[in-house]
Amino acid sequence: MKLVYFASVREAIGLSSEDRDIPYGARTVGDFVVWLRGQSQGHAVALDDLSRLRFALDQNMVTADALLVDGEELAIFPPVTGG
Amino acid sequence: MKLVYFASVREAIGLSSEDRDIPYGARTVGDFVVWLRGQSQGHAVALDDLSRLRFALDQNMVTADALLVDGEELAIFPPVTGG
Amino acid sequence: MKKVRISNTPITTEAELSTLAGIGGGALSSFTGIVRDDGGVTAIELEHYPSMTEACLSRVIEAATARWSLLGAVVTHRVGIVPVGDPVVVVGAASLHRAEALEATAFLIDRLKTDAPFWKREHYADGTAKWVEAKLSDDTRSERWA
Amino acid sequence: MKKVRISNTPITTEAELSTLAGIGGGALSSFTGIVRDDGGVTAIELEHYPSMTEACLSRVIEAATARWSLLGAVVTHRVGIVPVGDPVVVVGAASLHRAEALEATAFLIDRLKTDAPFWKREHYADGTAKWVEAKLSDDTRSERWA
Repeated sequence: MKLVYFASVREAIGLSSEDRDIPYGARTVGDFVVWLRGQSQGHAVALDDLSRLRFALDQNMVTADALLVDGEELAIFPPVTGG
Repeated sequence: MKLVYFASVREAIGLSSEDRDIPYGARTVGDFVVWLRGQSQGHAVALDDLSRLRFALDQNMVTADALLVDGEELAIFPPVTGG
Repeated sequence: MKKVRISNTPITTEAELSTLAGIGGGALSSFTGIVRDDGGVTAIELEHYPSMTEACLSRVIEAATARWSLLGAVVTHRVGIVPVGDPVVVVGAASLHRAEALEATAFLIDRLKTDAPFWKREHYADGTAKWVEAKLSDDTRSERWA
Repeated sequence: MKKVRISNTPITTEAELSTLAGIGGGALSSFTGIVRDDGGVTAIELEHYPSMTEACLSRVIEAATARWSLLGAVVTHRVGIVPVGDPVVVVGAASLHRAEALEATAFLIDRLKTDAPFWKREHYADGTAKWVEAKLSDDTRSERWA
């Protein structure tokens, strides 16, 4: 799955995007994000607090309990601050 | 007292303004306006219905029961329609 | 910055708001009332009560600045003949944050409609003209700020 | 007329509203968000999620036109570096009568703030930069339209 990161999440991880296979047993967005924490120090810092993260699956805002099935792109970012 | 008229009231009376002494016994704006009805056919038509008129005494909006004392200019007009 | 202007020449939203836009606030809100081609109207004519109008509009602005924390507010109103498509009125408010500017803008136009001594006459293509009747809905909207 | 625009060059309120102003409605309302000199901020930098942003803003406009009778609505948002004093966002709505345009304008900016994938970073005179934190008050304002 393609993972895309924005703003402070992108900076902490040090990547705009990366491709990762969905790990065995990960069914939801939250499962995937918890697993990603183990991938680097940057991931651990960026993804530490699920409640301070927002997610979009194939460009639609979803919550951490959304199922990953058939998703192609998961975006992970802090709460939006436009306008 | 100086009387000033606007919009449909001005048109019906045929005057923008006129000077009239306050008639004996007229204490309120409403008293004065009722008396004015007798001054011409135009006044009668224009001032027929107090509920459809608005008043300003010395450039302050007032109701028909406002006292005339010390007033210098009474404006009589239909409800405003600006904006 | 509080500004009231009565104009007998054409007005534009941008010119009336230019000072507010540069005032340093993060939020600028505006409302422009435009003459509508309503059942054959070609223009409207605006009469007002010159010695009273400006003071009335200033009171509306004072009421807005007393109620909300504003950096500035403007009210500009056309008088005379205004053709279809031209602005009749521009109100605007600037503030640090958006809630104040947005609410003050609605307040300014709602109160102007019921409190300021302007009268509109519609001119039609056939040469006739008709005074516009006041709307009860304007009173209702104005009163919700009481 | 519904228009969404993401711009990486300067925007102005008047240019973004020009189509709405000529649409024939009697009421045109707008909100402009401007970069504020807030504790030494010299500019803000706006990042967004290109493949998602436009669709999000279009959904906000669709929601507004479903809710109010509008003749048109526009949302334009800057991205990239925006210096103090420049507009970041312009939203506008045109309608026959003022209530619809005024309410839709507040709705558009409130929903944009919580629903569209933009992130702001403040740049300071000393060369440092800081991501702006989301405000709970924005969620509250957005939810009142639910």
